[in-house]
Amino acid sequence: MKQEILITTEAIDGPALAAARASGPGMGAVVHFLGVVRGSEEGASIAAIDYTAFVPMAEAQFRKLLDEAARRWPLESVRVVHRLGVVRVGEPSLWMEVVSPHRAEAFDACRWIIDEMKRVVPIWKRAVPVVP
Amino acid sequence: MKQEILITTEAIDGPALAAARASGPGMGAVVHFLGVVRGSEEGASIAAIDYTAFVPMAEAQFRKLLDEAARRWPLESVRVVHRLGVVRVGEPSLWMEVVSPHRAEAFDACRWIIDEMKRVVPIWKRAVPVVP
Amino acid sequence: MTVEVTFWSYFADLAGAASGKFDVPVGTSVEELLGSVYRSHPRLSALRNSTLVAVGVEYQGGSYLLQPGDAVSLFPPVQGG
Amino acid sequence: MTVEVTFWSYFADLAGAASGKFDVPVGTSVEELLGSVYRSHPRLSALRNSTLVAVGVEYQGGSYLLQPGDAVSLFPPVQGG
Repeated sequence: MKQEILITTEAIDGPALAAARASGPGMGAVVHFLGVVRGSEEGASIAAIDYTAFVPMAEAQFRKLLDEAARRWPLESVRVVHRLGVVRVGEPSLWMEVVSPHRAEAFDACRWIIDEMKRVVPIWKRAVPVVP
Repeated sequence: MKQEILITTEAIDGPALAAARASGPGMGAVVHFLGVVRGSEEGASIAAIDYTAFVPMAEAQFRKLLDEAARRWPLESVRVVHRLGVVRVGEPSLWMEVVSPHRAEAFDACRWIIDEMKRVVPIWKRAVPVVP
Repeated sequence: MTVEVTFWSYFADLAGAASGKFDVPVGTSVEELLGSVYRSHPRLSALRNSTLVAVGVEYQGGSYLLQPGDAVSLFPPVQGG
Repeated sequence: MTVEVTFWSYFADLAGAASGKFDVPVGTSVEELLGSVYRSHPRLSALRNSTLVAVGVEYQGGSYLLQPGDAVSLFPPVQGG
């Protein structure tokens, strides 16, 4: 299985990432997930979320998750991009793509990777309040 | 909930469709699904799939599904594009986008709409064999 | 009244036509109409258990009573995606 | 040996530093090291039940025995996505 992991302070350009996908002969289903910063956090309005990470460990933990996903499901490719730094409301903080022969495994693997990421990948957030 | 349904013989350009998404204040999760024509159908190599549809009914049935999805989940927007005519191996025949506040409902709604589509939307396929 | 019945996908091949016209009384049920269709197009009758029926753009069962202007569609299981 | 301990996210605020150095014997367990950390940084000890520990880039439990060169990280529950 092909895998790409990118943890970056650059803005995430989902359409450009999607356009850069290599097509494979066993590809029948592509699932993209985009996590977008919402305008409120625990009921309070926010302007942005500031993400920080222990980057080498975050990369290593993502690699382990993607390796495990490849053992669990017949996947063609998984790509993950997580943004760090200040991500404003409405902008994506996470982009993921899972490619597989059939849709069930693409959906299952994509959800599983996100759920596990939220358990083990050392990335933290801090709400940036709206300045009146 | 915003909804767009397009049944077309034009090629599906997923990145362009994704780039045209309007952003909404309640948007936290975006799920895209792309169904791609695979190189074999029931074990035999194929060159393409030729899709036909009873278009007015297909549109009406898609609308009913999206209305029902909007009742079941708190969705911001759903867009569906299904291609008709000859779709070559490696090209997408279906593109879908579900936008919602949180990821669980986006994944659930996207899978549900695809599953129901395969039950009720009058679109049919015919394999185009590889010409030696 | 005359009811137009459209055959979709390979049902058109089996029927040898994309559609057919059937003269039936107002209030004829879909089930009764199918009887006429199968007499005219016996190759379709073998697939009756997997046949889907729509009137206009909505699915209907055999007990639906046809009215003037109703357009009927017959087709095999759908395969989109 | 000297073990460098890095505090991530708001643990750095609570510790008043991004990292600290601790002198411990070779073979000291993570649990014993945490005892030293909490004596130096008592505000962190209140969060011990939700503290995650890594050695290098892997999670480790309290029974892991530290070796020269090991770098330890302490951090709160992760929140990516």
